[in-house]
Amino acid sequence: MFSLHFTVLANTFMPVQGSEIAVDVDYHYAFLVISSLIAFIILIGGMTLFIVKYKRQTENDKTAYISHNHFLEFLWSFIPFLIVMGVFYWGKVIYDKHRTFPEKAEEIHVIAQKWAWEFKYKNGVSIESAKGEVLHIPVGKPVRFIISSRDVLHSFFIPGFRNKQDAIPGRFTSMWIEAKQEGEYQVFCAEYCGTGHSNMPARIRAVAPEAYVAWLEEKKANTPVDPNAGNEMAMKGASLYKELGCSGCHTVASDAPKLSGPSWVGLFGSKREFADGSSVVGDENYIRESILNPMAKIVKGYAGIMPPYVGRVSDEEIDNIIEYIKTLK
Amino acid sequence: MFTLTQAEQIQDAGEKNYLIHEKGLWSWLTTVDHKRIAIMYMIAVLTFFLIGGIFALLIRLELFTPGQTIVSPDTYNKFMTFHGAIMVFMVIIPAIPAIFGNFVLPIMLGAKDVAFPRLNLASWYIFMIGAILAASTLFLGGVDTGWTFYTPYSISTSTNVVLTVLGAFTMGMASILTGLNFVVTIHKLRAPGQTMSRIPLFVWAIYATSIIQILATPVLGITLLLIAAERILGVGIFDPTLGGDPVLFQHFFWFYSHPAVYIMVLPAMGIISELITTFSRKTIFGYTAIAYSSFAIAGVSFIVWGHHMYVSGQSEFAGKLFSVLTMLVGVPTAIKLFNWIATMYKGSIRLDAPMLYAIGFMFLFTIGGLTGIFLASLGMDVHFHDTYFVVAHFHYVMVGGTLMAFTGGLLYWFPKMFGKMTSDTLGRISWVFVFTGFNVTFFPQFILGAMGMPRRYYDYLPEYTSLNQISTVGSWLIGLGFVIVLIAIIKAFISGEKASANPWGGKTLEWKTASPPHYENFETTPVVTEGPYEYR
Amino acid sequence: MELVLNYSLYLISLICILVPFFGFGISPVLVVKGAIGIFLGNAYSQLVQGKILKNFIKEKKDSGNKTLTSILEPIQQKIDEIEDPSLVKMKKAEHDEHSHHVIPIPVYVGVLLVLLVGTAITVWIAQFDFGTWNTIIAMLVATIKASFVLGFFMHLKYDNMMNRVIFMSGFFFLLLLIAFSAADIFTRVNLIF
Amino acid sequence: MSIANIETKHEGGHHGFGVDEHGHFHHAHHFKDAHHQYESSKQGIWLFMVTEILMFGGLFVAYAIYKSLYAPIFHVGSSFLDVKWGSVNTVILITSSFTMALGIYYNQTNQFQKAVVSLALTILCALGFMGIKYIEYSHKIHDGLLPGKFFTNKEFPKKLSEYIKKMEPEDLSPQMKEIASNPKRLEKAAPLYFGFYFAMTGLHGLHVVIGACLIFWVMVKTHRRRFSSEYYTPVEGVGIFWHIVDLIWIYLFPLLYLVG
Repeated sequence: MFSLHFTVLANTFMPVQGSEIAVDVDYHYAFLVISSLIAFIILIGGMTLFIVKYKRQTENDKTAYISHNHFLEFLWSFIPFLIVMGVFYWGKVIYDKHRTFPEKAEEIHVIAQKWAWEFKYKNGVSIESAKGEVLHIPVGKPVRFIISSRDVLHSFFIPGFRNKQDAIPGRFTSMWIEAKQEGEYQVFCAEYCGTGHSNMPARIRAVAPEAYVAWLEEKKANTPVDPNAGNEMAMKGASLYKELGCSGCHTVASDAPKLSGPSWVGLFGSKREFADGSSVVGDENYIRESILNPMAKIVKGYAGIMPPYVGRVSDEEIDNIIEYIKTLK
Repeated sequence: MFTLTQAEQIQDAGEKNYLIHEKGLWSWLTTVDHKRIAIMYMIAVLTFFLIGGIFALLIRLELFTPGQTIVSPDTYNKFMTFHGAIMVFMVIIPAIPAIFGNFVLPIMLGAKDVAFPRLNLASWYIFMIGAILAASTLFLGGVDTGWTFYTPYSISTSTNVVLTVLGAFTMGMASILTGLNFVVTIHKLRAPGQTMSRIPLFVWAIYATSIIQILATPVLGITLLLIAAERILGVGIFDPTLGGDPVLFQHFFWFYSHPAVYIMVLPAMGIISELITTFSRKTIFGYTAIAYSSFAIAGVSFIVWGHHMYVSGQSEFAGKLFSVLTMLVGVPTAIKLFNWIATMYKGSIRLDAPMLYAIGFMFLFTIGGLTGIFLASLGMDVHFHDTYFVVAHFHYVMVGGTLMAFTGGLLYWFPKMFGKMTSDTLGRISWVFVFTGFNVTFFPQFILGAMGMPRRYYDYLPEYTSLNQISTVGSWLIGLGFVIVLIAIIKAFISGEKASANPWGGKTLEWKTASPPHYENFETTPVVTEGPYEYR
Repeated sequence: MELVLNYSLYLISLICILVPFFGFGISPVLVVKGAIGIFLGNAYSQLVQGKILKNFIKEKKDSGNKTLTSILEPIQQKIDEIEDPSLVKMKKAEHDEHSHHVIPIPVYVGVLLVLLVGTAITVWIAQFDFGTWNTIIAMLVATIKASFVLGFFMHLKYDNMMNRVIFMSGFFFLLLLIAFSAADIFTRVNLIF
Repeated sequence: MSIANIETKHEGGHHGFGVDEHGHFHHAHHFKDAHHQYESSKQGIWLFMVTEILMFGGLFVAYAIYKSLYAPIFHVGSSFLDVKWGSVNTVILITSSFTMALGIYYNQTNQFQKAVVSLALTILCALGFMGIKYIEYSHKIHDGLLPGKFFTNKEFPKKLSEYIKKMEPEDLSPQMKEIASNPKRLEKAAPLYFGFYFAMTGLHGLHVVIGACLIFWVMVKTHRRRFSSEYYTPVEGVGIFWHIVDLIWIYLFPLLYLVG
């Protein structure tokens, strides 16, 4: 009976159990909840009992002069010490499971950036959470995420698998999960990263291994070949568009949702009105100046919040970006 | 027994009481009397508490419904940062040491003043400069990095981080000087015959807190200066694009900030020791155990900061090392709680307003402490880190712990500070609102955290809506509760009845002098011949 | 029993503080076992502490064995202090009456020369490349110079023990910061892609 | 003139204490006697010195960690520093420590004229130190050896990449290998050494200026005979602060200039 009660309580509030480790975490959680409840009842129950029993009758009651009791003090310092050491050991066992990576795991690169996730499979297929695409993983096989970030700290948090790991710019961190049943799992960003911290969710769908392989093949087949495959500079400009964080405020697809910066689609060669009423046709000098010193010309209807890139981007990189913008019609 | 010649009935120090001894604003602004400086700190801290509280209500209002309720994400992030920074740097760290430490500590030691009175006034001015520097960002467009200023976000954001950081640095300076003052006062200015085992437990708690203030705050100082250097010079120590390591920033920041949470809670434990003994009319159970556990907590607090960084790219070995050490912190806290309850055994307990707040502290701090063990265990923290479970835990320990004890201390020492009694019924009503409001606000957040809702979220999934709405309603109750406390104090100022020298029957030294006390605390320096809680 | 409580807490936290230094070698499980072992040993010795230790000291006091009494003297003094703190206060009160210590000028000149010679040594040694030993020698010479400045220029040598303890505690807590940060940074698994 | 017979006659709550015109010292009213006040102030001064040590200690810890992570950057970086000026600065600071100690000695023995002279010498050394610092800084600004985005020196990255090529791979730390693998990141990480250089020497220079102002304040009070052999705590306090600033430079000089 006790184990039934134990399991019911274990996952009353916890999200769906995505993996075996999630089940262990929930048992650990249930044990902690119950032991805390018992400790709470002893402490606060004892206190309320004393309050009721030793209510003050007259103003100067005689009270017992008990200054200390060594045996009692030994008990309530050594027993909590043993309990917390036990809790530590159980937690460490679960942590070891989280942090020992199985050999042949499916490797997926996770790149976090200001307010979107990008996943890259081994065979070049890339999924972008901003476009609402869903990451697929096989059931029953371990999947290892290699996590990095393009701008600030983010954290790849999957409540369903009770696991998260920070995405640190300039460094790779990793974590692994193994789905034990099919289903769709929510992904959050758990490290504060600014305006869009609360709306950069992603979805992970665990599917049967065969369906997973089929899906991957089909996805590989119809990934649009990069239009400017031949144009070397534009390819570099495209990766800079993501690496330097321009993707956080400027859109490159005419149908993409409006962001806090003007869109680059059709920028080259079109007229641009500015807040101070003046206007200019979009050309290399305007783009170069807006990158190095954005406050010089602010497009009408947009706030001047773009940080200056002087010293952070070289001239050769600016030319690549301009080439990339030329290809955006 | 205590051998001060005048008996207990010292009603009023007449025109020599510190409030009317010197007249005029200039006498207040240039006073070196520790009691007046405590009152000036109280005015400053209570106003910042009001501002911080308003931001808390605004945050909860925004989270009433998913999506935009009242403000845009950027403004919400600024509310979240202001609530954090104001509450941590301007309210909860200075609150108990600077107000009650300044006022009551010298009197409890039978001293005329703190060791360095002019330094005490200087630290008030430094605190005010720092507070104005940081609060000025309210009008200059705010800051949106969260009170933790994690790099590289705090380096790249366009909001004025440098001003807030310099404000926090200056307030840290004031905190160091106050700590320094108290350590020397406790070492050198104790009354004749008052050995270290005869000083009240509130003094022990302030002593442990001052040691943490002196040893931890300088590292925060250098960390904040480095953030300013990063933004101005691009020094690159914490900036990953220039080769730095943001995780090292977290090490430096939490090396201060975890001991800082013990700067917040240790004085609260000191007040609770005083309240429980006075209102149970019973000597404390295990005096040395409680005094030593304050020091054990202070000592262990310096080696546990890594539990904030289990999933931030810290190595597995360091994670296990910090987890086993963090478990050690639970033991002295458990000792204190058991000793307080054992004090009530066979006592004669009267549930006045201050004692109600002490009971509230015991209730909420037990929950806060136990959930701390959840977060210390590696298995749980990987899931719970940066979720609302953590938010609920530290509010249970900070609001449930420090602010309940602060209000209890305020109502307990108000007669001594101003010579007027606060109305007991208002105090009880305020407790009911604060206590129930608190549980309604923060207990649902434990469940939200378990369900995986991350921290500092402006918008959340529809399934979290109902719990967030309960939590918002709860926040209105807390707001109401603290407003009632304010009303009780203002009412006491205007029409509070005259307070006797010892309204609650306390045995520590501050109840042996008049209320409000003589400007030099005692007519003749008292001689102490026995322990602080000798209830027979 | 009270000694059981607080001494064991000290010992446990002391062991755990020292873990990062030799923590790389032994695993935390061993540390926990060691801590419990010391705790029980301490508990047993304290339980016995009441009678046997005191009698042991009384017997040995007049046995004339020089080294043994020198060891027992501080223990005896410690027990007295715990029993009745005010007794110790009396003894300590008279001895540190005067502390305005004036150091003659020749001593200052001597210290100045030591410092100048120290600087010359550090600069001269820097030319030869001993690899990592370079840093250790430089730090050693700098520490010697620093101890001279501390001892004589800052009168720490003639100051009471409390100020020395206060000053050294600063370095101890710095040690904590570097030990635990290093425990993290140098045990990270670095993924190269 | 032993301390004991200074009777403590003062009325009202004024906190005034100090030496009156004919050399008698009245201790502050909340202390038992002059010795008690001296002991307390010394303890307060030493507690403040702990915070200074911890603040600079934070920088030294960061320096130690990054030096072991990116040894080549620090090695090549320190070769750009001018050891000659560094050692001259060390000698100046040591002599200023010496004259400061003399200043305290003369105050202790009531020879106020000599005390004013030695304190003036200390301020002179401090200004000399800052002058040399100005020369070093202008030289670095001229060469473009500045932290972060202001770094324009071309020669340093070249020397750094040559130095790394000469080193055997297993000497490099994993983090250093990762940065060295991508030339653009190496070029961006190179100014890290100067970030440390300017942070540490800048903060130390600021403390030298603060020290000089404090010494000036104490010198003026000595000139006005505010101190005597019974009461010289402010001089000793400023002296201890100055020795701490010198102590930090004693550690800073080898770490930055010699052993980088």
